[in-house]
Amino acid sequence: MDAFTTPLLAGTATGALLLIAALGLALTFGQMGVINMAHGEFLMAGAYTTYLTQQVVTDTDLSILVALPAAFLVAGALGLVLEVAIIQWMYRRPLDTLLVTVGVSLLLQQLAKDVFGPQGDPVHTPGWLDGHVDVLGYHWPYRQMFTILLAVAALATLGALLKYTSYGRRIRATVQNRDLAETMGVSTRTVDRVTFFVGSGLAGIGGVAVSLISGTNPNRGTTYIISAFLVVVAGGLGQLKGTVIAAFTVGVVTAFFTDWFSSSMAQVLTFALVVVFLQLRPQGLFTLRTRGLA
Amino acid sequence: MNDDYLEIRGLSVDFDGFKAIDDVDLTLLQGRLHFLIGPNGAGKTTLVDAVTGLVPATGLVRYRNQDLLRTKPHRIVRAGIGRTFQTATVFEGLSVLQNLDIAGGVHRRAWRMGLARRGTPSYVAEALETIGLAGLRDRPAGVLAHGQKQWLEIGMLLVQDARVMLLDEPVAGMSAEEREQTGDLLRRIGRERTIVVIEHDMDFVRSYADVVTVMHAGKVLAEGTVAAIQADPRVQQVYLGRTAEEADHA
Amino acid sequence: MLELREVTAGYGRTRVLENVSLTVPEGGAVAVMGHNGAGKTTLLRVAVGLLPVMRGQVLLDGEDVTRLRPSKRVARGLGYVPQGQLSFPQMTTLENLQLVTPDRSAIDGVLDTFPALRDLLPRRAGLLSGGQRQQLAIARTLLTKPRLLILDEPTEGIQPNVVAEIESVITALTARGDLSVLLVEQHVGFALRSTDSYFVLESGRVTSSGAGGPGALDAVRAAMAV
Amino acid sequence: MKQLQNWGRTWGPLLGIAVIAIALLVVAPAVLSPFRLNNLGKYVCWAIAGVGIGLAWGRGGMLVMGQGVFFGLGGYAMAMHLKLEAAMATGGPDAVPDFMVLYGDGTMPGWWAPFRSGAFTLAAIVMVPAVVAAVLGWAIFKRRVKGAYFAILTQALAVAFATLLVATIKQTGGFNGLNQFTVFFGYNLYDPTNKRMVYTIAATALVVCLVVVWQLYRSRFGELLVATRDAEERVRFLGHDPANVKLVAFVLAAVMVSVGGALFAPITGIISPSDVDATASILLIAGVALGGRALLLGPAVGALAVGFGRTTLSETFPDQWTYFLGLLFIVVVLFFPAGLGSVSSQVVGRLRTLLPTPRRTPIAAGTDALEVAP
Amino acid sequence: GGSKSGEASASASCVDTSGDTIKLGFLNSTSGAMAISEQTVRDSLSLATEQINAAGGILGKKIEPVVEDGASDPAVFAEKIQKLLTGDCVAAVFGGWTSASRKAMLPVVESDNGLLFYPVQYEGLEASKNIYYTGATTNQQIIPAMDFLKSKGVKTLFLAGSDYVFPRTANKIIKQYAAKLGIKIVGEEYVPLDDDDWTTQVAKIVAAKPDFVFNTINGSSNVGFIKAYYEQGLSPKTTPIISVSIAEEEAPAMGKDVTGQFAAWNYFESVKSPANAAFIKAFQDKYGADRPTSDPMEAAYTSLYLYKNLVEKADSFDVDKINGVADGVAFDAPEGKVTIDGENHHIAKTALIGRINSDNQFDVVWSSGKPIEPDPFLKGYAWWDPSAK
Ligand SMILES: Nc1ncnc2c1ncn2[C@@H]1O[C@H](COP(=O)(O)OP(=O)(O)OP(=O)(O)O)[C@@H](O)[C@H]1O
Ligand SMILES: Nc1ncnc2c1ncn2[C@@H]1O[C@H](COP(=O)(O)OP(=O)(O)OP(=O)(O)O)[C@@H](O)[C@H]1O
Ligand SMILES: NC(N)=O
Ligand SMILES: [Mg+2]
Ligand SMILES: [Mg+2]
Repeated sequence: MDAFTTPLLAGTATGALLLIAALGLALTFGQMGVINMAHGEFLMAGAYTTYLTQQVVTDTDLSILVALPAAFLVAGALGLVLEVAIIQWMYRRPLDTLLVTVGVSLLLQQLAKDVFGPQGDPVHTPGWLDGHVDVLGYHWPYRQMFTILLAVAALATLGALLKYTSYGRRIRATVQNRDLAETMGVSTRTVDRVTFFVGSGLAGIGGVAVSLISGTNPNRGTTYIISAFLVVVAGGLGQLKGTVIAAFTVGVVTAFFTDWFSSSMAQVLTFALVVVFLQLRPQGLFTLRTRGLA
Repeated sequence: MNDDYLEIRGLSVDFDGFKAIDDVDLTLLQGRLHFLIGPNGAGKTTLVDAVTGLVPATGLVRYRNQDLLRTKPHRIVRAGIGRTFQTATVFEGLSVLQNLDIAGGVHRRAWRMGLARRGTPSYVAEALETIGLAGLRDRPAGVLAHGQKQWLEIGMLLVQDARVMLLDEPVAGMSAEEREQTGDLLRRIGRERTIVVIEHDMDFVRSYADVVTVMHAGKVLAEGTVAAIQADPRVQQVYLGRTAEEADHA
Repeated sequence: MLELREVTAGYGRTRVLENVSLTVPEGGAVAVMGHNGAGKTTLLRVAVGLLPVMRGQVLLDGEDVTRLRPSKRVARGLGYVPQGQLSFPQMTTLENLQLVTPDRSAIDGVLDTFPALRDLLPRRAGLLSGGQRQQLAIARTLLTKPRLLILDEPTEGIQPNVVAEIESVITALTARGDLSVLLVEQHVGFALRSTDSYFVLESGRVTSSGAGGPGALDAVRAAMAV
Repeated sequence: MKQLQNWGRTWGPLLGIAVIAIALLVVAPAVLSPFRLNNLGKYVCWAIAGVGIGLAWGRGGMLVMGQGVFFGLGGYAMAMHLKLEAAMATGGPDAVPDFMVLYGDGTMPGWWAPFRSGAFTLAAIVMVPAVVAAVLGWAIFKRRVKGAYFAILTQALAVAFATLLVATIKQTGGFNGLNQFTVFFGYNLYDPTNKRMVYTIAATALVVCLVVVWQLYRSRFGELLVATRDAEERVRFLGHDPANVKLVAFVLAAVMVSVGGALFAPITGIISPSDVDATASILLIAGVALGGRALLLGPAVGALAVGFGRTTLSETFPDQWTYFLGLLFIVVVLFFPAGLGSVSSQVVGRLRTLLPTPRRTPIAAGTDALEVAP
Repeated sequence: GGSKSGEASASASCVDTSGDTIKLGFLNSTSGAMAISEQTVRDSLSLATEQINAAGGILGKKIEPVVEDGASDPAVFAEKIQKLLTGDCVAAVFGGWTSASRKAMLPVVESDNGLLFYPVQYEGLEASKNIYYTGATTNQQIIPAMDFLKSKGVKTLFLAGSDYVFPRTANKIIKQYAAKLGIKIVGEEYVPLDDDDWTTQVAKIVAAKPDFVFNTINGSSNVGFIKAYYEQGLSPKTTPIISVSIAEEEAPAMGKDVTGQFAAWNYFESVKSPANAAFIKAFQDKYGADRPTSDPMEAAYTSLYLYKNLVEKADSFDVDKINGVADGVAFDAPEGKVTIDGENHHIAKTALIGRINSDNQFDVVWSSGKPIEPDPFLKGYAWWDPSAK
């Protein structure tokens, strides 16, 4: 019985984590076309923010709640700095953003190592998250439910932002044709900055969730970044719906493979599966085709 | 000569239930300048797309006993059908000369692709003269102005030696003199080719069309000489509007 | 309204415009004509702010806007229809319009000018035909309620009866005196009917200019026949 | 005058290749210590891979972030042979590699056996990556996957490949990789003369690769490849299947990268998952970007420079050198998008006009705005 | 061309012993995934250097460290150790952590006839005349840990490890010994070194209900394991863990109170001895009172002193002379007296089992009482069959 519930529930939680990371990417990559390889380090920044918050707010029960907005702001601010300092010069060269942000990611990792030490720092789980419910033999940790909740909340907020405010249209217009958007009165500079702030901030939220799994660690970001990118790609660019489905699918499928084979093989098989899947649907789950040669 | 016409029978293109082309029959003969006109969204570009394999279609399109609807786009080109695009698309990073040379490569053997080009092949030089871009031969095509790109596209069809040319609004954005030059060029090269021109400029149509087909809402609305078409009240209503007569004397 | 003062501009190291000066008076309509590659589009891109000048100034309402971003210029009443039937391909026709204003009655207003777009509202702009997209582009720009309308070959690819409709809209707006127009157009007849002065551009320089109107037809033709 | 120019355009690059050849084959062995020469050999292997990446990415527009896979295929194929040679040198013709005894049950998987043959190994170094690239490329290109999708997909592939290696300790040595090679096709690898010979082979291979791409770039195929990069779908309407064009370049690039990997194993004495994973792949790309991906010599020179830079910086600033590496990426991509190899022409161009360049110089015509509408 | 010569030609040493300093290479990963662990080794090497130099150096020569970054990459370790040996001409190299890094350095030190001091417990099955192993081999850590479990009456055991050579080999040994001891292995799970999510694997532990978990996880992955373990309701009361790479450094970094869990090492900060008290004081004076000391740090510290003693006994920095006198060279280390085995270059060490207390210190609950002679190939253990499945 638990042979089924464990991978399903644990995989859903992994999927939720991937979703939070991927939502940020869906904005910066999917909507803006920037391949930010430092997104994982923004996640790491969120984790360190959680650690620092616990140094200040020593009541662990409270500190996580303080850490959430703090991590959002810290990671968002890092994203903003990145945008202003580097990315804004590169919107016409999407593939180059990838290389530049690899450099940023190296810098941030080394910086974390020098500031916080190469040894990770502990993050304490608050009392109200410390425990589990028994679901058909699986001791489902509260922490995993909390991660899922976070993901749903992030998704709902972002979805509403994109769907019900004119901001959503402006981001999409900006990425589809920057100059044209500008001549339609869209201040693409503002759009870029807001988008990068929000997208990076989401990584910070993901960092809080990650820190509850394993504390902080200068290399932690790299663990999630590639899976998160795969999720965005498999989900289809510019489509939140696809990102959600892809995140949970990858999470659950990986969990089942882990259960049946091993963690390593699960990674390999999941990657292979995504590659095969893209053979079937080259533009991801949800495709938006246009005419002509574009 | 007998085989050298493009035959379209019962052609339909369906986009998720929307019939962009609806059961169209057309026979396009060699040696005549064939014009395709009709309101925006009538299905003219889609028709060309269907013939050249860019969108899936049903029905029959036959050229020299080859069913084009079952042929891959690059094979259609090799069968002698060339086209231009409504938004001119050339290889921006390559020079005008290289653009033309690549187009001329269709009929080269694969292994010769590994060799370097020596000098300017005569057919490329000829095309350069014909399209008037000889002076710009070493410029990257990306910096050409709108109309120059359209000429380059026609030039690419010339070196390909396309037997059927489907030209989607080739003179849009050209000045009156340039249109005239282009029209004369089409007339010259059209003698031994099958040429279809999509166009909205009625002055141009009047000056050069041998046959005109009017499309509307995915169907053929009318077919005939320019005069006959202009006199057709249905065409006036959906396409030409009341300014048609005035424009006659402009 | 708009003034270009001795503008030199180009791409990379190539200069395309040399010392071009041009004024669009308040409420006036100016046509720019010239052959393929003469630099007409380049001129408009400078006016809109999409291309930085190498030398010279751009003034809007007498104020120097040379360093102002396009969106800021749009906020000051400039409207631009670029060449090439451009749209936001992944957004629907309606979203393309809503980008400018969510005001439904304003959208309905421009749809009266381009009734063909009404049926296409839910279709993604990337799927429209060239002419449909061009109609959308003009409609979208009209929604910004510009005081100065800059049009780059607006009738390219549009069916004749709609061209006539566009012409009458422009004429009506300029006639009311609350719209200035800078028009690049290859259809000399159309251009001269819609404007009251013209410039001819040849290899990046103004080679001839004068008052518009049908009477100028022969002068322009002569100026352009090289 | 004009003729002279043409002559320069055709043969100038060959002159550049000749300079590299002399530097690597004549000067370096004369002035460098055996250790430094061996280090240089390692960079040369990266440079060989870099030439392949330049072909796929610079000319073909395919940013392959998983070239580590092909580097690894070549590297492991060679390493398996060397491992078997080492085992046979001490334990006779049926000996199995030491790690299979340590971590496994002392039996060798069947697919190792053919690698006892040197000829088979050499064939495998070329054929295995070619076949893998052909199958993979065929699947990917026919489905018209490109751009960022392609980049991320191939990066995931590198991760999966490295993970697979780590997870198969008994077959591939796992995280440790394969090392302790003693014999290279009969030559004792502990002998400095023989190490120098391996270096010479690598340097020669680099020169050969450069000549191959030189001919390729000036051929019609080279032009077609650039055309495919710039307007893939348009190529279809010239009568070519762009997938095939890309496939040829992709396979060729994979083979070059594989050759680089194959020589990397005997030169460094080890091949392990960390030489082929996502990070290693990105470092391969870094050199190419630095030197200028679309240039002929740029990728090779860039890869040599990054290799040299990594060694020198990490020796001088063992604790801080990652900062430099990070900054290198940022500065080069930001300020020299076409690579450092293009700097000279940029400077010359600047001097020629004495004009301030506009703030946003279009990188290439066409990427500049209001251009492509679907 | 090249010459087909048969014998390995050991290059002549270029070590310069004429001045009043002697160069030693410190090769640890200060970047990449392993920096987390290896930085601490670097710190205690620096401490030992200071102390030895303050006391007059080795054979009257001050140590001049040449530091290099192994970058967590075996190929880099191979390159750097060659650079240290042939470029900088250091007399010996200290460093490495993962077995991968050691395996990468091994052929280089052998072909250059250099010296490497490797300070980490490892999976054994290796001995090189050019390497001194100052961490535990399996019969000094893993086998005693199994003896301890047997003595606690453990009947079922679950194996959790990182997916690389050390855990896999350790578990191969554990499984064979468990069979001999009558302990049943009820599960075996591996997760890649850089992975941190152990949820699914811990669920298997929950389901298997073992008496004990034998933990061979390395590095930061331990944090994820421990967190998942407590999250799913496991505790030392029901299912205690015995670890071989959680030390004083790691215990407080779990973000979880790990009181009551076990670890097998040869050194704990809590070891009571004058040598240890001096070591701790010196270390904390240099790096801060909040810095704990741990087994690998102590082994690295000890390795430098052992080297000093080796050189002084040989009265030479020459590798062959050192190897000639190595047998029996000892040092009164913080962990107690350690002695070099001249045959296999490992050292005799006392095995300890500690239980974590609420101060994140280890209370010694079991000890082998005396140093155990190193037996890297387990020749003295009849149950060991290296080629078993
Ligand atoms: N992929 C598609 N999905 C849905 N509708 C499409 C698609 N492609 C074309 N259409 C629609 O099909 C109709 C025909 O378009 P087409 O481009 O053929 O018109 P056209 O006659 O070339 O018009 P124009 O003169 O404006 O170029 C248009 O209404 C267009 O919106
Ligand atoms: N992005 C660019 N980079 C370099 N040169 C360019 C670029 N765009 C245009 N040019 C060059 O500038 C010149 C003027 O081009 P422009 O587009 O302004 O012409 P135009 O008058 O609008 O022509 P058309 O009537 O064909 O639209 C052309 O010769 C062209 O080669
Ligand atoms: N030797 C180890 N712990 O890898
Ligand atoms: Mg059309
Ligand atoms: Mg123009």
